[in-house]
Amino acid sequence: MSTQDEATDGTQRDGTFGDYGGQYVPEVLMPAVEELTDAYERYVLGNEDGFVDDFRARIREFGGRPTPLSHAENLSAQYGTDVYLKREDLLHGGAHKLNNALGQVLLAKYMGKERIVAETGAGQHGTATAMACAYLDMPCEIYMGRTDVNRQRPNVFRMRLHDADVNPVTVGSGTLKEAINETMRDWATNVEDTHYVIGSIVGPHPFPSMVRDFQAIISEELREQARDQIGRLPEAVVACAGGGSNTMGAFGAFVGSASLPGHPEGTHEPAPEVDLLAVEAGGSSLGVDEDEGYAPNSASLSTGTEGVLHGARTKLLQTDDGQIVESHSVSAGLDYAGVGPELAHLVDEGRVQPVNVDDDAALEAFHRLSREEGIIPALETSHAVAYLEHYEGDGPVVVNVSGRGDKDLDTVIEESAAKDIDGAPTMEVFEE
Amino acid sequence: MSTQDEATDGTQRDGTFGDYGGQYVPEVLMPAVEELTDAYERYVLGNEDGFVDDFRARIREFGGRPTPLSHAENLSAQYGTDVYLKREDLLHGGAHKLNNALGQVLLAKYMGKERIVAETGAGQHGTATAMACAYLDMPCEIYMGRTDVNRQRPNVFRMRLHDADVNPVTVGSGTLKEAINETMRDWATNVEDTHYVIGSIVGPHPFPSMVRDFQAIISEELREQARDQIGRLPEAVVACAGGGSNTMGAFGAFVGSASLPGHPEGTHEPAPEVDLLAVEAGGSSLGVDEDEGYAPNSASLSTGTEGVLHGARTKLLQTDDGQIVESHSVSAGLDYAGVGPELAHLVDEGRVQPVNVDDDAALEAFHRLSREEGIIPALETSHAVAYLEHYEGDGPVVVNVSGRGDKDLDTVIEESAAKDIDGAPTMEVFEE
Amino acid sequence: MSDASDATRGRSDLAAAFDDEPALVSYVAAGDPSPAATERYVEALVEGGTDVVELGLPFSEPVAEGTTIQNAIKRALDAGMTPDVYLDLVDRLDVDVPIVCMTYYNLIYQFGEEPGPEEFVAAAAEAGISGFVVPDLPVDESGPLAEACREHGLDLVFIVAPTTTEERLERMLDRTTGFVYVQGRLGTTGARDEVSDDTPDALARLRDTDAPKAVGFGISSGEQAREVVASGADGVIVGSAYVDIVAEGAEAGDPTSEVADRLRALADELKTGAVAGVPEPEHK
Amino acid sequence: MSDASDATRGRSDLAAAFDDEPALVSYVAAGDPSPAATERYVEALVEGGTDVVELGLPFSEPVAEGTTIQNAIKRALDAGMTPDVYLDLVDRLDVDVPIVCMTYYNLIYQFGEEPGPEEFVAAAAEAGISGFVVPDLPVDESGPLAEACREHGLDLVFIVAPTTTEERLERMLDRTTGFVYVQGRLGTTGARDEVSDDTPDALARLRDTDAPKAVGFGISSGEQAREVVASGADGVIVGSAYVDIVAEGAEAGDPTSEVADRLRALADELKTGAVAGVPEPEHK
Ligand SMILES: Cc1ncc(COP(=O)(O)O)c(C=O)c1O
Ligand SMILES: Cc1ncc(COP(=O)(O)O)c(C=O)c1O
Repeated sequence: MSTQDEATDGTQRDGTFGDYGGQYVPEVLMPAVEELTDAYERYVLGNEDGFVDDFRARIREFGGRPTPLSHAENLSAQYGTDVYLKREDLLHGGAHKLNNALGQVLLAKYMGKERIVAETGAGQHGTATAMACAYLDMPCEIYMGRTDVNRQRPNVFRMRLHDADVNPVTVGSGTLKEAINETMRDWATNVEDTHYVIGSIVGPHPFPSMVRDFQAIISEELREQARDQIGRLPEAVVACAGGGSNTMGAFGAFVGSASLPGHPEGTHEPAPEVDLLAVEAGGSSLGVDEDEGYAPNSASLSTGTEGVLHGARTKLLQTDDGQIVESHSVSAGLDYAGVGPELAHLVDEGRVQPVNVDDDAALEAFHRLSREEGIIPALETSHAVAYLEHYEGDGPVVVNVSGRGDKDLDTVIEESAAKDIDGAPTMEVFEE
Repeated sequence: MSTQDEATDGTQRDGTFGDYGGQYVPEVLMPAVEELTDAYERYVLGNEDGFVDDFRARIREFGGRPTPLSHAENLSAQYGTDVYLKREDLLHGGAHKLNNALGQVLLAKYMGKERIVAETGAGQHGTATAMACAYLDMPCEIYMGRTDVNRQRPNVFRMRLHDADVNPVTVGSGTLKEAINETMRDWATNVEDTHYVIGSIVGPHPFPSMVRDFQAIISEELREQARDQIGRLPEAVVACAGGGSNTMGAFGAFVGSASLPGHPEGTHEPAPEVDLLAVEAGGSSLGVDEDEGYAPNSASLSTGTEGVLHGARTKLLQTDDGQIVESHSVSAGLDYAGVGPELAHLVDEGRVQPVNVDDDAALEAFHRLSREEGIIPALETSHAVAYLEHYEGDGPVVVNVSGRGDKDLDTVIEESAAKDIDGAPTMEVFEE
Repeated sequence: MSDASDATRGRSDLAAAFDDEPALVSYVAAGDPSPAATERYVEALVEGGTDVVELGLPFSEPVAEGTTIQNAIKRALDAGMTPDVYLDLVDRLDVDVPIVCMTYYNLIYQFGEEPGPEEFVAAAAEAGISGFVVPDLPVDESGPLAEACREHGLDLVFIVAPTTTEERLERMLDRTTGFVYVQGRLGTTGARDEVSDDTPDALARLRDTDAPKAVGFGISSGEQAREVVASGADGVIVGSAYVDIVAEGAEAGDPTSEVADRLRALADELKTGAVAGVPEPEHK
Repeated sequence: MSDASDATRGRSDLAAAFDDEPALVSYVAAGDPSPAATERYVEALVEGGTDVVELGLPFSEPVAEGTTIQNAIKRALDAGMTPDVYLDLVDRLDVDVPIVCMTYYNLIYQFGEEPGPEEFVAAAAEAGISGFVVPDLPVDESGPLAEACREHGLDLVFIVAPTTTEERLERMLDRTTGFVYVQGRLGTTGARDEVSDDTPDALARLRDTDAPKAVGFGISSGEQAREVVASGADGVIVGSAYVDIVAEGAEAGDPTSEVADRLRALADELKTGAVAGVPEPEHK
């Protein structure tokens, strides 16, 4: 099913996942993509020069891995089923993003690159990349839509504090899609000494596979922890899906596609009995408004159609003509019109079940987890938490807490008041 | 040297540390203090009902312990000495505060208490307490000065999201000192079913010992990690000191006073060869302005005099008459006129060396760590980091990174611009 | 005024103040809103029937006080009250009832050249203080102060709280001199409309105690004073109710004499109430 | 216009456009600022000496374009440009030079009932398109489109970048038909003042290639066109320099005819420059 002329062995190493994936990038970038593919195969898959050992040591000592698997006692009691939380909110930077950013910046160092560029939407990936660059002493330039710069000030501050340059992108709606385009342009201009640290399991091969492998340390740990703490594999794993990096991070070891040398024995065998649920942003409603070129959601897995965007063939929110539409979600990190090609494939295969919850349900879940478990989730994560309301299995069920919600406080307070969200506390303490 | 009539065995269990400590609280609270002392001895020191096992499991699975010991490669190269960072910034909530808050709220549950009160200054302890209460399903009320409520909005939001009541205290300058007074009043009123979770190693016995024991899990881990990662004990451990809980957390296992059952063998023997440096807030200058009742610093260990405040005899910033003065520091969490009695004692004994750095040096260190190591420290922590500029030992030196600086972004940006701080990045990206 | 030799001879003048009738113990914060005003207020309270004056020496961290007295303390500190000014004021006071110093331990501890209670107790005795109430000094920590008081013939009054255990009560009764301060309710000082339900129980368990028992925390009216005495108290302690009057006067800018009149009137009401509370059979 | 049988007979009309003289390949974005204007602009460009029209079909994510063309694409999309409107426009165009469709792969892939390039290539051939340039479709992913082009007798032009390796170059030269698009510098499209230093090298390594070589990315003046041809190019590709003129005209609200005049003038300058660049010995 490969779309590549040069497909090697029919396995995923050719950069395709069934009909999806590939390398749809300008020729000027292709040599870099090939060089990266080679580096990925040697350093990441092959642990050449002990790269993976180095990565594992650094993500542990700098990043704070392993992150715990917490039993959510109050939610478990309420739902009558054991709920566990995989705590990527405790990773350095406050989200799973560092797994990938640290892996890629370190790889760039091994490759002899001298400069990093990255795109960011909500600022989480940009922050993680800036952190990794400060730590590994690499110059770093982040592209971020002007709209996002203005509404995600704290993350912009953090990137600047880590000495990254932040370039506001003013074209279009000034959000993530435009930031990716602009980063690709920078890469095309400075491709010889620059590595583009893409922020999710999207983009041309080897990015979707490589980002998955770095992120799959989540599910690798999760399997070990489930064995030690629960004594069995979970019945289901639930993760939100924007681009899908935390998603494949949480699913990778169960699917069996992820591969990072040095994983504990038995943590990567395919486990088809574990249900994998990808929760997308339902926004305010599903569907695409063709005339406006707008989707009031980001549910590309559930409702998107096959197409080519940002280097890969995957499921997209697009018009009939193939123009990419503006997506929408209350959560900036899910607000993207595409999704990782591997997830698109796993959905087609029936291995991953795509579901979605709308903005209001996500806001309610944000408050529920904060109130009941003492954990303030990212708005992205809140979508996964919200799905518990619909989960009908026997458990145990694990929710991947992809990040913490400190970055979302202003949005949540504003939106909760505007929409009169159930369970939102009043902030009357400020009234004087 | 005990000031207590009922001193039992001359050891620290009587609640004194040399001349310091004791139980200077209204009679109405004394029975609660005695009940707590009893509970401390049984549950914490004695692991009755497996309390400590429960605590250790929860701080690991909910809190994310152990926190890593990170090698600061860039700072090490700059200073020509190995610098390591103990990463309490990665603990759930973003600071070391949860070690204590979770321990105490759990203890309150074991004691059958039904309600928690706590004071907070910068909001870190309040947030940690609110988190622990949400997690353990305990009603929670936090007292916070009106001034602090207004300037620490994100932490107030977080407490409210965890369903804690936040009570602004309007008397006096509306900061930490007043909040403590008010919390003691609430406790005096509701003492029968309420536990007061004090936020540092201050207050009447058993608080200073108990908070130290919960926090000393930091140095317990640190010793193990030093053994595994460095192969030796560090030459010095550096921690900032406000009330002193992260300080005694980082020093406790080296001093040998801390005691929490179940620690790994060899992690609690006194290690007199390890230098222990407590870094106080030098503010804008040292000394006390008698006429204004104001100290432009919070350096009670370095410059304070013996006195009685908030339940204990300790070193204080006070006028000749004994009125407590308003302290000052750019860091809200260090901005307190007292300090833990055990630290006061250890300083008198020469075991702990008190040093201080001023506001500007702390701000510079904030930027240095963010830029060089990809870690944004709390402003409190920045004081400890700043001390590295003066450290003259051979290393390895460990800095306790007591918390992350997300809460401080606005203050740092404002103050750095106002004071033209060295190494502060411009935020020109917002200029349009 | 008090004289050290009285106390060493046997019962102190403080204890003696409870001998004839139920005693009225009246608190104001020294220096609120000025030392001169305090002098007039104390005189007025005594004219109104006060048997013991409890004169607060303001401390910056009054953890045992409710809002009313916190604010009084702030006014007094802002107006320049210090331990030295306080002692001068006491020295100047021209009343024939004992004066108790109510303050927090740190001020006692810091006074003079050397840390410790010694110097302040000496100076207080010299100025005419009869005893101390120190709300943040439980009996457990009271050794040095008790010692100094003994030396200078001053009383040290402990507060018995609703939460005080039997074991603690015994220790406190061993140590307390002058009278027993019975805290009538949980919490902090502050005027209330009702007597706490806990008060009769609190007094009941002190039935066998020789020392006079005065109930405080929340009493603000003659009717409450009557009730409390009827429950077995030997006296009532009133503070916030006076301080409310002082605060209103200060706020409205009323002349000191007018405020003094109001204080005298309230003291009179309280004293009358207290006397009316004495159970018939024993009161001949 | 183009006719499928030309191509299948041997050299395509696109390749033939380079036969006589150095060719001028001129790009504009279709529908910028309106389809009617584009018609006039294309005519003017041809009048000015254009040998191949590269007509952009606007895609919402133009990753290979610099700011100038991004903005043109936005203007065109806002004005309602779609693949159907594009094909109508091409059909209406009355020029006697070949027209190349420059667009991104997703538009080609989505067109029609079934996913895949087949239907769009058929429709494009029908409307008179001679070939394609698809900047986000490297040779590695070009199988299906190349197949469809072969079937319909259309050319598929690949872009050789400064970074292209020898191994990749060989594969691309195997596949490319019509002409070779030589990307003159790193980065994206956009007018520059200087010819890149890389251009002579880029051309040098194509010396043995039969297909005509046209250099693009950054050419904006007759002098640059001359230099490039002097370095061995068979043609120059110009886009952003025209689009700047279109943008200025749109902004100023100038009549279409005036803008067309300026485009014609620039095309003329470029063509003259290109012709002047032909090295003396070979140019008789
Ligand atoms: C906390 C968090 N979760 C999830 C996401 C979505 O990204 P992905 O789907 O790649 O995990 C983001 C993106 O910013 C994020 O910050
Ligand atoms: C991060 C951090 N470090 C240090 C402190 C100071 O407290 P302590 O001296 O008790 O550790 C605080 C108090 O808020 C804090 O938030």
